[in-house]
Amino acid sequence: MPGDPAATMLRRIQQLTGQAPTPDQIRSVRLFFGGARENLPAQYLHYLNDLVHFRFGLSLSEYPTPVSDLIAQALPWTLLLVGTTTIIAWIVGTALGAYMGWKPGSRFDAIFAPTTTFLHAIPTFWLSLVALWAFAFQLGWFPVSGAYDPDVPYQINNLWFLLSILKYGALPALTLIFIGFNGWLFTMRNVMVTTVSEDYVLLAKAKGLPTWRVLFKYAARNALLPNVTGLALAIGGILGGVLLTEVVFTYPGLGHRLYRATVDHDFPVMQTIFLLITLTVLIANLIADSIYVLLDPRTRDEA
Amino acid sequence: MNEVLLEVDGLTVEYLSQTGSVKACADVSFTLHRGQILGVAGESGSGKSTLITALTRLQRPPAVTSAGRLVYHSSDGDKVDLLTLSERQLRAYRWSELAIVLQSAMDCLNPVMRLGDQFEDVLRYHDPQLTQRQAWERAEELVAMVGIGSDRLRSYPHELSGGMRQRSLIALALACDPDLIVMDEPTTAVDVVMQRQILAQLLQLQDRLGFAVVFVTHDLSLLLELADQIAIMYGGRIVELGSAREIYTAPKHPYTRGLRDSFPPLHGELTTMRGIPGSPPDLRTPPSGCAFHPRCADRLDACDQQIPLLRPVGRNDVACLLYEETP
Amino acid sequence: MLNGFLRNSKVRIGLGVFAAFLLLALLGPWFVSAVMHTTPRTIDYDALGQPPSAKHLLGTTLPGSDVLAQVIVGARGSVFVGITSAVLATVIAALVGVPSGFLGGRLDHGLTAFTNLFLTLPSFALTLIIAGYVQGAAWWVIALIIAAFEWPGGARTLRSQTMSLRGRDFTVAMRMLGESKTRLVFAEVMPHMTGIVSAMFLRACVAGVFAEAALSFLGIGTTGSVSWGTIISEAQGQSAILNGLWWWFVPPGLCIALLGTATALVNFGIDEISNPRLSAANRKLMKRFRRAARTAEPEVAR
Amino acid sequence: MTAPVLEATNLSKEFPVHGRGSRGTTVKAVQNANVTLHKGSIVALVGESGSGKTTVARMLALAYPQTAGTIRLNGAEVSHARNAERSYFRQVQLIFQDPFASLNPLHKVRYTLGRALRIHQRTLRGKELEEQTLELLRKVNLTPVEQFIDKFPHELSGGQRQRIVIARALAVRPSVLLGDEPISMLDVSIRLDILNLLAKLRDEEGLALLYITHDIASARYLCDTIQVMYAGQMVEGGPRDSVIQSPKHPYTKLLLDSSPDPGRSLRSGDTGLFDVADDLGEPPNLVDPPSGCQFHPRCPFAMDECRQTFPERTEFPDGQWAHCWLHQKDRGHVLEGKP
Amino acid sequence: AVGCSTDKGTGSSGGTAGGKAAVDTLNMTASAAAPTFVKNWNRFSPADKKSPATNLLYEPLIRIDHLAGKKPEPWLAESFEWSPDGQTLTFKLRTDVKWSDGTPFTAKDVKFTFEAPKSNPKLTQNSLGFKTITTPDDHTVVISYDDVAYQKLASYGDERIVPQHIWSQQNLETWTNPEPIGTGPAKLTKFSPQQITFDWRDDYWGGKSKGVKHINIKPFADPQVGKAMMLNGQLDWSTMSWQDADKQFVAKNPTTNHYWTYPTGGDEGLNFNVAKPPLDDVHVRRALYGAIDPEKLLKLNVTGQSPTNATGYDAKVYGDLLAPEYKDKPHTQDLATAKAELAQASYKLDASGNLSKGGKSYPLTMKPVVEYSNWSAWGLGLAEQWRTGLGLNVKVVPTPEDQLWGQMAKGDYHIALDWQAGGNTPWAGYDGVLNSANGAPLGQEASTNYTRWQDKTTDDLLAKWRVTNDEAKQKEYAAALQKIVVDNVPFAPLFTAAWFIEVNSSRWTGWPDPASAEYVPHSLLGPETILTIQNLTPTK
Ligand SMILES: Nc1ncnc2c1ncn2[C@@H]1O[C@H](COP(=O)(O)OP(=O)(O)OP(=O)(O)O)[C@@H](O)[C@H]1O
Ligand SMILES: Nc1ncnc2c1ncn2[C@@H]1O[C@H](COP(=O)(O)OP(=O)(O)OP(=O)(O)O)[C@@H](O)[C@H]1O
Ligand SMILES: [Mg+2]
Ligand SMILES: [Mg+2]
Repeated sequence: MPGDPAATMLRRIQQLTGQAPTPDQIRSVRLFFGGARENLPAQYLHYLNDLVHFRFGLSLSEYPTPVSDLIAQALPWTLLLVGTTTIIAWIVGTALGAYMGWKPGSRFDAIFAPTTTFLHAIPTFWLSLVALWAFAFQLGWFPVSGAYDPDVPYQINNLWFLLSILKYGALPALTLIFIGFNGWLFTMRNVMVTTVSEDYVLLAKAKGLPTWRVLFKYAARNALLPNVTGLALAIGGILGGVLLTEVVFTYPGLGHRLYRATVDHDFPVMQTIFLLITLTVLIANLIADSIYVLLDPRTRDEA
Repeated sequence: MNEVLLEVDGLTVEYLSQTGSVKACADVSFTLHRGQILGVAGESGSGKSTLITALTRLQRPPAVTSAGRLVYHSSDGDKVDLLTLSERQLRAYRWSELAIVLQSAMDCLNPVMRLGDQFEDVLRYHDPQLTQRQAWERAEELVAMVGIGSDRLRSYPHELSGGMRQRSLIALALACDPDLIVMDEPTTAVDVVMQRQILAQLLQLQDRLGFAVVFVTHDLSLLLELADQIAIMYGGRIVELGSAREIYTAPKHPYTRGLRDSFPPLHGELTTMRGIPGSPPDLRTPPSGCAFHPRCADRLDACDQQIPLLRPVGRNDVACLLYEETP
Repeated sequence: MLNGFLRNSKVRIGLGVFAAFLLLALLGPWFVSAVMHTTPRTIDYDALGQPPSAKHLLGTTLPGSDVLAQVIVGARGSVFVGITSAVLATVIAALVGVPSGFLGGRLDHGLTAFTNLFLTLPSFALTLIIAGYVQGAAWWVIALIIAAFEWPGGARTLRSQTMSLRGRDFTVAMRMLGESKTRLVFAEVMPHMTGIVSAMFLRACVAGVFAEAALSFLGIGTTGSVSWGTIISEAQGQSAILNGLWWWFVPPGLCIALLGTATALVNFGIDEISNPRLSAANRKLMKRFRRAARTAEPEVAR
Repeated sequence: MTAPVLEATNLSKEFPVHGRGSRGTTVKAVQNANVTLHKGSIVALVGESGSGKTTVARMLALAYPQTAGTIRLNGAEVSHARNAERSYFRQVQLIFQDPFASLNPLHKVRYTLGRALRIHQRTLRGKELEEQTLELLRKVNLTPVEQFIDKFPHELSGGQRQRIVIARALAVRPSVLLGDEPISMLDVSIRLDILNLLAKLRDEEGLALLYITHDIASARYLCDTIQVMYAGQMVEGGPRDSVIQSPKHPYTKLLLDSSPDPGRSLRSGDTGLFDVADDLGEPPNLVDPPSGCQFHPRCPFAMDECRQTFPERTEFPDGQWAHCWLHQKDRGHVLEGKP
Repeated sequence: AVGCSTDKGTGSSGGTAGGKAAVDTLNMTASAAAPTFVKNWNRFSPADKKSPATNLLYEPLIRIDHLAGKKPEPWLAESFEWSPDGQTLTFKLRTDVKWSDGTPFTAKDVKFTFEAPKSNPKLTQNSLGFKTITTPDDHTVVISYDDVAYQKLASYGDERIVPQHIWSQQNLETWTNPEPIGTGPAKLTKFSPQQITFDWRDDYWGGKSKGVKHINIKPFADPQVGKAMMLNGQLDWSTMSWQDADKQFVAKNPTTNHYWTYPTGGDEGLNFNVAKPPLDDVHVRRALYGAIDPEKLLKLNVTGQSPTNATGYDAKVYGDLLAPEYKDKPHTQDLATAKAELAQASYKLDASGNLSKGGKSYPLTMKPVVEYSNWSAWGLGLAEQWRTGLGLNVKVVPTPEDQLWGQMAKGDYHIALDWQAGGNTPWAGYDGVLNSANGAPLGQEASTNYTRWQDKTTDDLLAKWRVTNDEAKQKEYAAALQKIVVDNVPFAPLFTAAWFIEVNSSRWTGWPDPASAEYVPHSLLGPETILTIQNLTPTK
């Protein structure tokens, strides 16, 4: 059967020690994992019941570490990295997009539009590799892996620790922003182009209001709606979003954890992370809806 | 009353495209006096909206004003060609001198701002001394003029009915006491009953405040009751210009005549009417000569070569070769 | 309509590049063996991990394979997975979205709920998990898995499109003439969605290529065959980045990006055709516009 | 008088309202409407926007089922069964307001008309089909016909498109045409052509026609009978001239007074359109309509009865009728004086 | 940007007199590839091997001398002795050993450790296979067997003893042992997911270290990262196979950068599935083996390994045991013989390069592990050698490791790259791959004999070897078995299996190098690891 955690574990042992596991070892490992997987349907019901009660069980590949420990260790990093980059990318993309959409066909627009098209089409993991090669391995400007400097005290109230988080997060963050802002830019630009030709923007101009005021209060304010809900959804997708980047930069976030769980066939971890991601997506959907209602009075009282 | 407010001279607007340009307004000239209502009538695509946006310098790419003058006479006697002003200079004229009302009210109000805020926005920008409170009070005054309760200022545009929106737009246009309001089909989106109410209020206000109006519509029958002067547009040009009564009773241009006869009467005898055969020109491929000649029953030989100029014929100004030769 | 479509320069460029890759996918292996006289796995012991040279235009991998040959043959792996997944995703999307939108009622409720369920599932995570479960699967299995998470967005678009088209006057008019449902769907509704469907297809195609590359990169995709993803993955696995063998992992990534750009261009073109305001942003036109405005100035100032 | 071709009695339509907190509420779009169409005559349905005109037309076209009331075609009650619908559509055809939207832009005129012909004449092929198609085009005055048959909709002007739409409706040789504002999207100068075409069809083909419009002047030009709708209710009806000369319902009068009439200021004695500017408020909200006569909040003559019950129909000579308490209470004369 | 690891107030540097921090910290790697650590030092969990540096915390009774024929040496046990019948083993424990919480180490701990898995099948089982354990006194452990059990002794080198007084209190199934207490020199002082710091115990029974006060264990998920850390000095010591290390690492600074391989005793080579045609024909196997040029393969992947002889036993590790005719005879390509063998085979080459017999074609596949890039590369190289040398087509199907494992166990393969002849004794090395008891028919899961070699003589020889303590006899049986392997080629040894070690000696010296080593400086070998660290001195 494909995807056997026991086999994975045994192979690891062999690879690590350079010695084949003994028949006894094999038997015990098989027994262990086999034992955990007998009577699958019943097991699964049991497992679902545990999930409902926030008992996520024990990881297989790090047995007997509780899954919740592994997730608690990984979650903050993902939240930090993806959270900040998503927001920065959003701000950069939205601002540039608003500017481009305000004057479509301007020189800025003409240069940026094809560039961002291309950037947007670059697979993030590949750009991460290239960035890693150029800036970490070749130029040595950034560390090649990890989320913080292990040689400083691992304390949140330590300035050096916080600074090292910045330094270690910079390259993955920059890569994510570099790719991420393009999507926002495009929706913003296109919505902005459409919004700018709305009559209320024309009227705002006719009112003699200064340009910036028209741009922000009338055009951008309205064009922002899709991007704002998009942001809410993106934040929902944060947890599952940047698995590949985390893998490339060996950033110890949830994506990396999920990847490892997949490779190790660590089902409890996989399922829990998956559940977590799905939940956040659902919650984000709800939030996006409420934000929309908040921002667009038209949707407030449909009744 | 006879003081000149705006002289439009040879105004030409083109829409550029990759394949060429469309002259949506060609050589338009007229003079507007203070307190006067000028009606502009024409069918779809005749260039009415283009004219309006050019008058207010609000046209967007790919529209370009390629020729003409727009001389505005301020109340202090200064004359200025609006076309030569920079955006910044123009701002001094916008709204305080020159306001605009557009066709679809729903689209003209910022959907995410309360009505009152949209008043306050413009009021306080044009009069920075105004406090928020004062601005709000002024807004209440303004909407009261068009028969809207002050509590409505707290509403968002979508919470208002079509008629209310349209009226609040007119109130908004009056905010800075302009000398000229241009209106692009301000009542096509509302019903006749509401239209009547709105226009009645407009006329009252105009009577009281004395602003001039350029009123654009495709409904000639409406203009005949509303306007002092009427300009008939066809294919981007003014083909006839005259008083409302004259246009109704003695139209000179064959198109004007046809247009007048396209509206069946509400009272009186019913006869079979023919309208105008054919359809309006596509300005991307305009007919040579007079744009109307393919549809014209009185067409002369020269009509497909020569673009007639607007010249006085009787009490009207007419652009038609039929009248060129007559002494 | 098709004419306008092809007149759009973005569409033309995009389709051109796409077609080029398609050709590469079709003829690549033949080209490599017949013209380059090599295979992507041929070992050149004299050039192990060598930078680009006359003999190996894109250099060689650490185990001495020609990178160019790998990239060319890899196009087939990548593009085929992309296209297969896109075909599957588009078909599923159409089978779910169109009936749901056209017939409405309880069927619609059911299918919409089903679609929404898939939409909320974190697709890449799930793709990864499933692909990890069937590790080392054949390429069409990978395509199937990718398609399974690619269709819901399309189904939703098609559903809303169908719904709007179903209510459009021309469809109603044909129904009122007594036209049958099948004919309404195929003659009135579907032809209007060719634009959307082809845009969707292209998007799905690139998404498929991306997903395949990502999975291969993680070592979870197809094994044994060559695709752009496996090239990058092998480079990564043999420390190409540490050792600076950039010619090994840069070309396949560029190919993916190029393919992505091509489809993005086509989609932008389609957007522009359906929303002409977007194409007002034409640079050439803007130049003319500025020139016209400038020449008008002296006349105006008179 | 001949028997009516299409007759609808007490038609009502309620639309459920969607949205938060609105479970179970409905829009009462049409209430107890009666429409009777006779061969060779045109009934005009006028009223302001939202009064339910389109809803009536669509119910008559079986686009959706009525909430209450019956529709009779040639005396037989109409059901919504699929086959019954088909044969109904052979008799009754709807013409849409927007000629741009009601033709599939991807199909040539030949296909559109050909399909329409073949749906009910399945065996029609080749030359015969072509001949009939050309005949249709001739009927709607699209000459020279050969020039139009191979055109796409976008190659035609609005008026030409509307003719194609009419031709398509005629393809099934219907006895009833329902026109929902068929000219309101057209250029002013070409509207009359379409109206004249409809009049011709009535006269030559003996069609029964329902002409829906909010432009009372065009209704007068075309129709034989006028019915006025307000907020989902039929408030007045009757022969064209009687209704226009002496409206019996305050709303009809208001509508007439509000309609532009260039001749008005020239006729001595008539007040100009804009002399009075009393605020009459807005049409009612149909989700929660006023009780009694829906017009009472805007009616200058409103009485207590108006606020409580909807008035019975009052019949006048010439077949004119109205639903107004003024006549029930014998106060109809107030309408003659200036309101 | 790195290197400056001891400033920023970490405190680990102690006195920073003279501006330059005194070197007292060793940076090393010590677990499977992982981006982060979790606190998990439960050695009865199947994930034990992932626990960082357990071998510095917990120690076995004996140490296996990996450099000299895997001979057992005393460690926590002062001495060990077999009863004459080879069925009772007596350990005399050291008396000076203390757990890091101060509790003395006694025979109770040993008994507990060995018996614990028996009570719960879910705990990782040991391979000791004893009948009973008795503890006549606090420092004696007597273990009795049902059978002659000489070969079991080496297993005690893998079984690390845990403190009974702590572990008996815990539910061993779910306890992660977050604050480990062991006999080893290391004491956990700091934990963060990206670094674990151990201090060298002052009261370690083995004595003080020559210089190492702190040990930082660093994780890395990606070998590239580990290599970069070695290159820039973030790591002093690591264990990765480093392709082209001479160029990529050593050459960068030959005085400080070292890359060593130490043979583990066995080999990396090909498993032939002898139960599956056409590999059931010995001539086919010989032909395949003979056509291989291991030297050339190594060019594809310069890992520092060298070709090994046809027995699979490494000449250095098993020196005396290796029959003289195979010693110093690494396998080389012999195309002529290979072709001749193929000609003798009952299968014939057909036009498409497949073997066929009786009109039936038997296309061959070869499966390397997809995750090990060097194996994949070798796989392709092998296929090419067979194609060019014999005209034989072998399809290379890189397979994910866990799948290949299952496929090999079930016999669903033709040829696969694997390790052979490894194990903690030479007997175990052959027993695992050759004993029919460890095999199974096709389709059933074999435990370790994936080649499915079934041979009465082999089984007999293995059985005899198992029960003798006589070195001469052992040699005799070993030689006979070697001949069987060489003649029948159930597997084809290619390279010596090796421990890969890289050292950046810019901060620490005293590393054993292969020429002079007395123990293997590998970070996962328990006592040898401890010895290595203990003898390091700071670079002047
Ligand atoms: N953005 C544009 N690009 C190119 N041509 C345009 C554009 N906008 C308008 N035109 C052309 O300019 C001409 C005049 O348009 P305009 O909108 O001024 O007409 P209008 O009289 O206001 O018509 P309507 O009654 O439909 O509002 C039309 O023929 C139209 O084709
Ligand atoms: N499908 C529907 N669902 C809900 N409400 C509807 C629907 N169709 C129409 N209505 C409502 O029914 C009322 C009557 O609409 P209808 O379209 O019949 O008016 P109309 O007289 O044709 O107006 P117009 O002149 O604007 O075409 C309106 O209040 C409208 O909002
Ligand atoms: Mg207009
Ligand atoms: Mg309607």
